[in-house]
Amino acid sequence: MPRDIPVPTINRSFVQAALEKGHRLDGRRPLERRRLLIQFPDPEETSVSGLGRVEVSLGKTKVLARVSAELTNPRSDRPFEGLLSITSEIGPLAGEAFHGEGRTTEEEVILTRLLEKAIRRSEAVDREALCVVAGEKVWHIKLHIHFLSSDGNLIDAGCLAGMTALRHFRRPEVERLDRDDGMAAIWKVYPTDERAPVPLSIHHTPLCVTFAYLEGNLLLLDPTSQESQIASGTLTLTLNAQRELCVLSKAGGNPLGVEELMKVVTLGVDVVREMTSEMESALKADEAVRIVDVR
Amino acid sequence: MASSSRVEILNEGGLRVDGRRPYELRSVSMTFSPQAHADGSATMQQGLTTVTVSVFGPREPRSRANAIHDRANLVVEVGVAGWSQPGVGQRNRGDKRLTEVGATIRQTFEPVIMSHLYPRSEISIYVQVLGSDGGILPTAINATTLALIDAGVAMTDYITSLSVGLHLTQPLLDLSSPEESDIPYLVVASLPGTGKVTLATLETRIHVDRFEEMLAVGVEGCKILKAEMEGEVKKRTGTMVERMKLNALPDRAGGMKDSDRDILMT
Amino acid sequence: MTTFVLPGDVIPLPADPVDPSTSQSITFGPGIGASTSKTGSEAISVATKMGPVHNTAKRRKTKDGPTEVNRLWVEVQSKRYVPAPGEDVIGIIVQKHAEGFRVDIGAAQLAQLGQFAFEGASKKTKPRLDNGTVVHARVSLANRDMEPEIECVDPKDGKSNGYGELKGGLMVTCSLQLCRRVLSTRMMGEIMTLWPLNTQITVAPAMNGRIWLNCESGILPVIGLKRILEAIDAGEVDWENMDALQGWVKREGIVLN
Amino acid sequence: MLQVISVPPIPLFHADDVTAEFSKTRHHPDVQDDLDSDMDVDDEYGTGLGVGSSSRAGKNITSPGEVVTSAKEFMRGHGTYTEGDNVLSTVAGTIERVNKLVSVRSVRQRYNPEKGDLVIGRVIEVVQQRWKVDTNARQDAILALSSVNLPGGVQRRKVETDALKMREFLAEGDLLVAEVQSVENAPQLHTRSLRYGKLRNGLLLTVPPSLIRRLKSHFHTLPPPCGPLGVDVIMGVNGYIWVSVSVGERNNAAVEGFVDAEGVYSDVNDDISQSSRLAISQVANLIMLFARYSIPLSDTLLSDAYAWCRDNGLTKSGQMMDKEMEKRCLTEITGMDVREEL
Repeated sequence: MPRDIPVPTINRSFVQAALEKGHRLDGRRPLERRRLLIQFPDPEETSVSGLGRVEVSLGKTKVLARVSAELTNPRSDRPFEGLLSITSEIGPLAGEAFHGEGRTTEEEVILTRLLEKAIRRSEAVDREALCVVAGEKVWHIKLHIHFLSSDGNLIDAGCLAGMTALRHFRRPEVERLDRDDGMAAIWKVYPTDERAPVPLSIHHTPLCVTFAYLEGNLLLLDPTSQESQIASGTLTLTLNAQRELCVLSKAGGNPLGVEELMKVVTLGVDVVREMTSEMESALKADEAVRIVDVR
Repeated sequence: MASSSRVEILNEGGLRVDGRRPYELRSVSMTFSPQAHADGSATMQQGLTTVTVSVFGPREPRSRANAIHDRANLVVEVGVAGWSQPGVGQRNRGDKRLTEVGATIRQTFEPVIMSHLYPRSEISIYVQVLGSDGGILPTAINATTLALIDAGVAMTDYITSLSVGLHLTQPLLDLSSPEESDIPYLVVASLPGTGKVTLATLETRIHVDRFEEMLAVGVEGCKILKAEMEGEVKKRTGTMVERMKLNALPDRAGGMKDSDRDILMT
Repeated sequence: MTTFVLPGDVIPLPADPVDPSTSQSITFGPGIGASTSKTGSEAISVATKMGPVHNTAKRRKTKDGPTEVNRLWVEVQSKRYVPAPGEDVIGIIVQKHAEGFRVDIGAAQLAQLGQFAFEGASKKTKPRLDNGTVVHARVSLANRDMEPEIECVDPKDGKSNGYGELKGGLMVTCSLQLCRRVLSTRMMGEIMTLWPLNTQITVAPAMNGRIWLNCESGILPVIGLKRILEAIDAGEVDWENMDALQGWVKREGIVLN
Repeated sequence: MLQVISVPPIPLFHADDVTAEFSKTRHHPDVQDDLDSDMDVDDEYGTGLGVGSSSRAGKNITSPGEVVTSAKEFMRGHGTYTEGDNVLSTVAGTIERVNKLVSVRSVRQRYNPEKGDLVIGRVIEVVQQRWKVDTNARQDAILALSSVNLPGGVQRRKVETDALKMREFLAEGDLLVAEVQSVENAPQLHTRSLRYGKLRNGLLLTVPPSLIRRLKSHFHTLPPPCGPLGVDVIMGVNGYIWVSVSVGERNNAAVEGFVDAEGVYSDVNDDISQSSRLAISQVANLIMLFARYSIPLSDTLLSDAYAWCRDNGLTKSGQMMDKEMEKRCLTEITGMDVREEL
């Protein structure tokens, strides 16, 4: 389509009118989240290789996250720390707005920056624990987030998928064997059937909660793509179970009073508590079924 | 993080690294219309952080594609001068962080600028960071407000912005860069008229219970800063109006009837 | 029994009529093409789309003896609308320009809606429609090489007869197949029985995968109907079997009004 | 109680000191009574104006977001918006009350075309049957082929080929003076008068539009002592000013209707003598000087200023004015203690 099609004005006023009566087009209440589905690869076939892969869907929004690890040398200015890099793939698959060609759209930049702040800058993964030998060898953990289909609110699904994958992932054991002939030491990476792989050390689990608001300060949790088109602004909170606010991003949209903003934050705390428990139960369920320990 | 970081954020006397008290703002200086051929421009200096903003518009959009039929299209571009950050050579073009700051500024000003008055036209805002000692985003927002006022773009209110840090339990206002890199902080921008928050961004961890107090302090600080800015704007507008009254040419008040004009033309 | 074909399958032609005196005519609708690749010489009818083959065989008396009229087509499940003249469409106005509007009808190209294609339109009385307005129109011109053109006036009598701007209500997007089923079968009748008799919901289906719903009395019936139609479209529920439908409505907790 | 202090601003930017308050300035005689008349006019109805937040520096100056008056009795004009039952200002400028209408006139604003304005514009693009003209406004103006005088007199009938030869009349980059005919969605111009049309033999200046008043005539001429043929100045309301060698009587002769057919749209400058060029550039510099100090322009101001330069022997040598000389000239001409550019 040459130019993006405007949202029909009658739909805009219909959604607004419905919201004033507390109803949304998909039957949800304004502050009700869509159904969350967390799926790990089939434990039988992929027992160990399936670690660190998860598919999260929030209504029609579907995200796949995958973690991989690699031994590299540390950064010169930070010899004691391992590396964590996040790459997010948002292609046209995820929605027409993210058309592949041409430079990344502004929306994409905001999304990747938010994921970066929520997962990496919040020090969720303990990077010092990734260090094998200071200054020589450290683990480089790579988190890939692929957005498979988008019906709004990619941030929450993306962040949840990323954190679940990191919690689910296990890296192999490694040991340094000094060669007697003075050549460089070789790094023995034990295959997973010899030594059980080790989970990453995760300080806390920050999860994102996104609200959209429309004229008249109507607040919506987990907006669909049509609702975000109609909304005048969105607000994203990243919180962890310890009630700590890791990232807050409210730019533009309806100005909110301090108390209104606090109401949204406390609301966010409950939503994150719910999502965390759903994540934990999914992880436990998978752990029970997946044989990882070799003995 | 160990609280006894190498530099004492707050010493026993309650003074900060640069000698200010917790709620004391850095010294502010503003200049209007530094760029002659921009429709409106302003330079805002808070402490050593200096940002200059030029506003072009509302004008004919560069490409017909982004002309919107019922309101003005806001374009914000942010550039950082190479010397502003010590040791970091800047390439402004594809830098993600600058795109994000640009998007944040655009979203912050979109609800305040009365863009429905300028349909099918474009307002371009060019932000250039000349010196950075912490609080780039807040200073950029304050400078943009002044530049828009200087350009005569209709706005419902000022937007003033400040950074608010937290040292243990003591909120600190208007952080300089050593403070910014050591303690968690929040950037808040508000409409002083209603005291409502239009922007709140946070990148470092803060406990929810401390958050409300920091927000309140930030909004309060924004009001003080607005009074400062308003004083300067009015002083300048006053001098310009004085000049406008020169050589006996009456203002073109809206209601002037045609007959008045003939009498004047001696 | 309708056969199911995949692109490339040979289309089973209807058997010759039993009574030799009746002539037979077969017309092919969308989804069927002629190809010589299989036989190498004379062309045979081959399916170009996937889906069930339908045939409306009718006997008709004509002056030179009875004839059997067969219309064959492949029922296509798709969302991208290919405009055909005379079909009703619901469009969204994307851009206003001097002589009229450019309207999105879900087709490959934007349709042209002239400013005179309205009832009682003249040089002076220009229709005042903004971007984003939803219009109910009729395809006046559509062929492969030109941008489709639509009009909001019934060519027979120059009146609008329901064409023009659609005010209020909700525009729902769904597959072309559902729209055809809403138009042709008694599906709507069945579904409407879920509501008490006096509720009055206007349903304006169009051929380009968009349906306009409106209900003066409230919001909930429209939301309810929208969700039911979307579920039927996604195949989650079968409208023919009424108890299954009612069960699904209860499970999903759809409030009807 | 929460107590926020702000450190008094130390202007790091200004070279010379700025903070001296406006001393009681000596006013030019005819300016004085005008100012006084303004004074009492304001005091008389200085009532009812809600003083929003901080005190007003100078007369009723306001800035965005400040309550101007209550919306109950007053009607809302330009530069204001209503919220609840208050009228608030959207721009920095002066409050103007004309019986029931309250509006705020901003000191600096982009040119807002109004019907009947005389404007100078530059052709941007030639589209079918129309020229798109930049007039320093929010949107490019449209000059229709039908609203232009074609060479060969006014009565000439429009011919089909005219549409093809449009670039012969006005091409991209050409400058023209025209009048605003209407302003629905995009401003429409017309040049159906002999004074309007393509400009040549001169120099274009851009000044903030608020410095130029809407007067009966915008065509001013500085007579011969200012350059051998005198200098013409056309002050477009949109802030574009055209300074050219004066065409003198020949232009008025055109008024009787006979016009040399080709001349109107020729692109060729006549040959202009050195002294004329000197006079034109000096007038241009004076205009820019006033613009830099935000002093409204008028023909009397220009002729006084040029006369002042001639008295001080500047016009012959053509040497530029230094800062000091500029200040002295401004103070003497305008009688204002002009301190710094604005």
